[in-house]
Amino acid sequence: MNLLEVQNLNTYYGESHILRGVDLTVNSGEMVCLIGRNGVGKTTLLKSIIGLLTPRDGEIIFDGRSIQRISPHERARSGIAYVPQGREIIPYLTVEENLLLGMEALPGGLNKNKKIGSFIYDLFPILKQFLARKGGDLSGGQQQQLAIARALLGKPKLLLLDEPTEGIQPNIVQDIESAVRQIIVQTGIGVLLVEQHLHFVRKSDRYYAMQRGGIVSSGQTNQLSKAVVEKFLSV
Amino acid sequence: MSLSLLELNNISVSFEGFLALNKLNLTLQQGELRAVIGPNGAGKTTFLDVITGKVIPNSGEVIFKGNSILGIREHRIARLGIGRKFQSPRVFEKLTVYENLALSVSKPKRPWSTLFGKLNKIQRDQINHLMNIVNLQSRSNISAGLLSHGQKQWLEIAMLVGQDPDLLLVDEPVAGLTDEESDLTADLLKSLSGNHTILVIDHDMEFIRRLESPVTVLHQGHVLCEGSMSDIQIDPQVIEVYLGQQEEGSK
Amino acid sequence: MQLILESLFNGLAIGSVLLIAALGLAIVFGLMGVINLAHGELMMLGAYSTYVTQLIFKLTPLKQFYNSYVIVSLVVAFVVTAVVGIVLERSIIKRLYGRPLETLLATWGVSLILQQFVRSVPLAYASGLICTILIGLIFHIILPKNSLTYSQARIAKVSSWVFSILLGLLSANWLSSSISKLGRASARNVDVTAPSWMRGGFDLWNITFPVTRIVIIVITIIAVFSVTWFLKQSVWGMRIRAVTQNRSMSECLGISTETVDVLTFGIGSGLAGIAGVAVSLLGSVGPNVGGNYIVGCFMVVVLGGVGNLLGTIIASFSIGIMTDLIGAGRLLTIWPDMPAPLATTVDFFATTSMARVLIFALIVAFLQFRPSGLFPQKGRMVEG
Amino acid sequence: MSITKRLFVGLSTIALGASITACGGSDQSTSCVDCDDQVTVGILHSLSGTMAISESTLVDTEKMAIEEINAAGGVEVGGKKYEIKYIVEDGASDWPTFAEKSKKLIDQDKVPVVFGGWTSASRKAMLPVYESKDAFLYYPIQYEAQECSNNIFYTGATPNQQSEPATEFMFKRSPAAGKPFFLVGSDYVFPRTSNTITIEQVKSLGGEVVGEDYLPLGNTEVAPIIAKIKKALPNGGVIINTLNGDQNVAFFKQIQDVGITPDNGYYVMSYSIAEEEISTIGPEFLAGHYGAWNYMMSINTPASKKFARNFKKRWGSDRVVADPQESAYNMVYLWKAAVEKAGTFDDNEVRKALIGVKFDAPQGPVEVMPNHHLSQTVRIGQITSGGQFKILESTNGPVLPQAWNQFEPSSKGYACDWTDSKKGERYPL
Amino acid sequence: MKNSFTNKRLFSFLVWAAIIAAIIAAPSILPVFRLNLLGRYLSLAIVALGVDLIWGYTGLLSLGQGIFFALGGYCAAMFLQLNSATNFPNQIPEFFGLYGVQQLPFFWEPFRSSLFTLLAIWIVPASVAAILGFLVFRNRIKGVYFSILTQAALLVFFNFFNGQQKLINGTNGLKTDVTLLFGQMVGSDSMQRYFFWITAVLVILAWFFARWIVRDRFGNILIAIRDDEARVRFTGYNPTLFKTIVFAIAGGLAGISGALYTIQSGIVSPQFMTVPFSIEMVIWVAVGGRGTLLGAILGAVIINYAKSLVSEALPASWMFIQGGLFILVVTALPEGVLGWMQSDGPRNLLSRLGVRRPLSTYPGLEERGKDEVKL
Repeated sequence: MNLLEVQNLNTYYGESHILRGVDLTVNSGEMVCLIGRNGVGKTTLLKSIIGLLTPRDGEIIFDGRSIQRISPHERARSGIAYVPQGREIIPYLTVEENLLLGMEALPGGLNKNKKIGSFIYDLFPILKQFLARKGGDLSGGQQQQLAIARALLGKPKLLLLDEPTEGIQPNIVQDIESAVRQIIVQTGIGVLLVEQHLHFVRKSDRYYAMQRGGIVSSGQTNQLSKAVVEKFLSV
Repeated sequence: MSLSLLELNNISVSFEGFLALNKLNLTLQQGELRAVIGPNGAGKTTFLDVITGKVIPNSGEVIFKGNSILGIREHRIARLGIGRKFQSPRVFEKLTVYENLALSVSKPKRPWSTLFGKLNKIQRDQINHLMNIVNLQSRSNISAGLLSHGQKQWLEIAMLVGQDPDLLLVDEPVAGLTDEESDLTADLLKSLSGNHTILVIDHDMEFIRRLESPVTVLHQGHVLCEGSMSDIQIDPQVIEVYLGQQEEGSK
Repeated sequence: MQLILESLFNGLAIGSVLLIAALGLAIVFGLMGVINLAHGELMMLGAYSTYVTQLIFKLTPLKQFYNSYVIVSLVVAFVVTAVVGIVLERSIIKRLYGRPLETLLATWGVSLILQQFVRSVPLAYASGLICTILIGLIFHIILPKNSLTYSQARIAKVSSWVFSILLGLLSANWLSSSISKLGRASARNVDVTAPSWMRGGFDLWNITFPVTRIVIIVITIIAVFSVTWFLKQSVWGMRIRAVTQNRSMSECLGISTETVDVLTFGIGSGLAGIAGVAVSLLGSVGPNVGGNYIVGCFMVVVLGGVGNLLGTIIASFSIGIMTDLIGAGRLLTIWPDMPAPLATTVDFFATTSMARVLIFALIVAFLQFRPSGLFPQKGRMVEG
Repeated sequence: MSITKRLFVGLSTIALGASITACGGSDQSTSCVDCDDQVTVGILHSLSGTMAISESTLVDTEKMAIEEINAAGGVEVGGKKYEIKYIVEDGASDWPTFAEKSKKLIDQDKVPVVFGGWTSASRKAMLPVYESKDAFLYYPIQYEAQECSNNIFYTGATPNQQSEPATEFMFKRSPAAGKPFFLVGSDYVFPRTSNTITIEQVKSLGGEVVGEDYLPLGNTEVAPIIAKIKKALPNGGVIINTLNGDQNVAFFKQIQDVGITPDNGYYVMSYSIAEEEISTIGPEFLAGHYGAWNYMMSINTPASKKFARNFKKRWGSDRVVADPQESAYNMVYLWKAAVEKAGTFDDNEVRKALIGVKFDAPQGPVEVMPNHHLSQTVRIGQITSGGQFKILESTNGPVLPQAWNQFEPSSKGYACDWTDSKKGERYPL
Repeated sequence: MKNSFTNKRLFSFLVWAAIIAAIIAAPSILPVFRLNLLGRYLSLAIVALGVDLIWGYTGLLSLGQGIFFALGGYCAAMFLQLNSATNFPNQIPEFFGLYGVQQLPFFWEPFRSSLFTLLAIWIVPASVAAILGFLVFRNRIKGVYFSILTQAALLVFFNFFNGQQKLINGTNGLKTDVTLLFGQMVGSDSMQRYFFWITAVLVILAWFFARWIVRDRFGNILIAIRDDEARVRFTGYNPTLFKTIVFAIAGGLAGISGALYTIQSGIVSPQFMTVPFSIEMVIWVAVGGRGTLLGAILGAVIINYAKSLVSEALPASWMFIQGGLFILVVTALPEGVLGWMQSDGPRNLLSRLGVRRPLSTYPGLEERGKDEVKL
């Protein structure tokens, strides 16, 4: 059984048809990458999966049940974590509080889970020294690490990552990449990644290429041809 | 050698410590069509905000037709001849297509003249002309809110042209458009250039290519490089910005 | 020196009433962008709760605890107004998020209805109604959700409401029979009498400090501190702040934004109830008691800067001190030989009613220079 | 959210509101058994809004008086017995509404008389209506006078029937005799005018008024006023209080806290605190202070006792009667007497007949004077801890009303007499 | 599309025909009292038109229209007072005697002239509105802040007028009924009948005026400001000026309305500047349909008429009904009754009730209602 199955999804922004009949699957323990240039609907797809946007038709099946009728926070509690583009750190909350909020998705929520798992500091050691800082004061890269850490604290079954390396220094990109890989290996969760950096794309198992709101190509990443890259990623 | 219409010198803008624009320099010549691309967060929208007076830069200079326009209020900058099309189409949805255009065409823009004055023949002709250009003449009495997404984009471009600005700033005109619509938009912009100076921001490469114009690449708040589309495509810096580290890709 | 001290105390006393009244409003406005014109009527409900509590404590079995009824009434008023607020949020406000002007009009309608409600419905029955809602909601929460199958759940729900209606009727009946004053619909204002220990004042440095005022200042301080603590330290406070700062991301993290809305509005309303207790100690309790405060409260919130607790505090105390300085004619006492034209002007405004005119005019003038108040809100604006 | 559901929510709100009020609006009334015909009069007081609190007691009293008259055989005019019916209109505490409803009662319902009003502002708003339509209003509240309309009949006290004797008492015979005065009132016409008179009177008595202040209606923050009083009267004195309704509660509660009490030499004389208000404010805050009225519930005469007893019987044992109610009660009876004297319901005839009509009121005998006011007995009382007035002084028989005050410079030397066409509204004495 | 367009015209033509027929028939059908009521409510329609201009079209929710309404009323009443004062020395109105004022305050003097009064009735409120508006709009204060500020301004004016007995007779206000004008008492039936006609004519004129304001580009700019002020600025217009002008116009209309209302109700008092009254003005427009001028007129007249009928029958229930109306309109009919009817509301309701709705001609129509105007 697939962890996530998206069938014939159509999403509109007002009147503009953004997603046009998207089909996609993600399995546990698998990293799936969504490629395509800016503005082709990758973010819209992730938002439709987490529930921030309501598709006009189509179906989203997660962990065996249809979820398109339930609200985002229930989707989060059922095991989908979302790291949006631009990180969306809660700016005036401290790093620690931001991390704590990640555990809201666990059973019992924040009331029962008050201790931040130390595995997070193993993955992102830098967070430990900034616990008392305001989330909004961190640099972009730190915020990105915080956002991923926050998502992981909810022990999700599926992680949605939207351009985690965008606008981030190369050395941190390395850290993030290895952290994500490590998590998949250790916990066996599924990851759906939106990425433009080929380097990161190559680390994933499968890819879907999007253009103008639809999936135009898909397959194993190791079979990702230069032609496809030229067509969908380069300038 | 024509006079440069717009010059941005060393513009820097920071928002609460985050540097949105970093010593940006850019010059536009009269009648030029210029495309600006760049990854998300490169500062494209902020750069338009600076030109139109919405954001006042921390340092640097904006010279339009030889005069500095820093600190002038938005509606005055608009009257000086800079028009802007927003990212998502912002037309006045409760007004009809004709009324939308009438607002942009009418001059002067003081309250009394809009209350007492009437549009003259030239202006009415111009509105019809504009509706012809963007193919909306059959919809002239329909509320703009009822138009399709693409039609709204065109209406907004038409409104922009109707303002008769010397400089048109066009932000993401083809977001959410079909292939056919975006091709039409490119043709429209091309046909407008020459009479107008146009700056287009978009990240649809198909569309930018079709514009056949010089391209400026923004990255992290400054200009990474400028050149024709074919030059840009092989520029290693640009490829890095767009594709990540090169060595992986070339393997 | 004594003059300044007295003025300061007076300003503090006036300001603390304003602050406690504006606190709930500031929270609801600042965190949720809702203009709650029914805030004054929620205060009124708080004041009436105090009155009912007081009457219950006058009954024989409770008479020995009479002196502590004010403390009990704080709890009662908070719970009652919070419940009414929650009902309001669920039924009307939730449809209007993001449209502050609409919330303004709708809550005005609510305030009219609440005002006329207390005029036309005997207090005993109003209390019974509130009992019903309260008990019904408690059942709703404590009934185990998953242990029942769907059809049984429905039966349980219905029967719990029936049961709570019965309890509500019983309590209404009991109230109207044992306290005859509550059994009749009356628009007449009623009075809350402070227990003896809260009456009078004590003298220090030739100034009399009324105990009631000091109690109100203490209530205000406790309320401000608890709100601050709740928002900054508690788990729910963290959720509330997260939702305020980034609603959609909070939702994606698993926070039920609906619950947060209910809670925030409930707390804001509950604070109105506490303000109602404070106000009832100073004056009479009547259908209009809250309406008298509402515009002043909005001025506090706007002057302080929306969404800024510190601004609200400073704004209310500055308005308090100004009221005392101008209204009590103290400016002339402090500076007896000011130039004649100025003195005439000061004298002109040195009546309570003209002081109000001047203070509001000054606030409007101040907002010319600082349109967003003393402490402009950063980040997500509550834009109209 | 579907539109139908929204509609449902809104409509049910309205329906709920309507049903609540519909239930509350029932009324019983005693009918006249052997009456031949009916006559309908108008009652116009605030049933909603801020003034509803006070004015609804007048409606109760007027209804009671009408029922009493009906039970006793109605009004007898030209050999026919008429049962009195009434239409109650709501002035909604809004002065222009009083004018509107007056027009309605006069033009639409064609009532021969309207009993109504409480605040001076409402009377001032109604006055032009009655004058322009030459209709007749009976107004029951003690007021500032300086008015003498041919179309209004005033059964409340004028200042010389309430505040003047009170001021004199405070200055000459109270424990604070000779001490300075401070005047506190709500910010509207009665307190302002009444205080103007008091200032002149205190001056002529040789005393001193050291300050006055007015609280905006609806504002209950009395701290600045209290500060002023403490400053102006450091060693005790007389406070003349003309605050309105609920502002009194705030005032008395808070002056007691800062030690402005009879024990410390501060005595408050109030002109708008009657038994109803005492029970609302709480006698513990008022004991030892003073009030001046024509009627006090503690008057120990059969007429007074019967009035109080009947009222309690009709409206509930916890109810009290007070001066404004007595006034309202009197005016219904006076109208009846005048109609019977005139032998017709015609306004103009009744108006003429009215002057000189005597009535044995709960307060004692009263008589209608040519200036459309009543001669009344004045009583000064001290508030007891039991919530009643202990009557300290009462005038020797009724005091004649002065429509134009004789202390106020602009009206000094004028009087009003509607029996003499040469004199009229305002003539020099 | 065209079809529904003509339907709309037909609809408003029918409504207008009905209104004019009603106005013409009213004096002969209605008793004097009801006619007078109708006249007053018609005069309220003028202030409602102003509210519609600033709120319905421009998106400025003013809770302080009572200021301008009362100012107009005071101007009219001062004129009438000065012309009625015969029984006092110095020719000053009698109420001054109550407070011992001997000298007419200076600002009363010009009101001896009827021409000045006719101008002042609308110029004074309009100027006050212009000043107030300019100060507020210049700082780009909008939305709820604007509403709260106008409410505060209302209280300032209320307290001032209420407290100034010696200048303007405080709480009591100024009465107008017993003044002689053209040899007749203002409050008399025949005069009131004239005032009814004057009001009816002025309502129609005001409608034409408002119509003229909104029908062309000026009105379009107002709508544009309401929906997207920043975009207007980038199009080259200065929204501050437009807002100030329309606020002043609404103030002037309120002044005229207040003057007409005052002479027909016989009194002007600070009561006109209480908070509830100004909010009520908004609800007339909201119920009638904001952004539809006809809706504002109908809303004002019908709600007020309903109010007096209901309060005669069930005195205490009007507050419930009014409160319910507020909630109902805001949550269920944000476009008001007229707006709802014009935007195919009845048909939508029918379709919800199971009656099938004909397909719209243009696919874009499906999307309507999703992007309602948010204020």
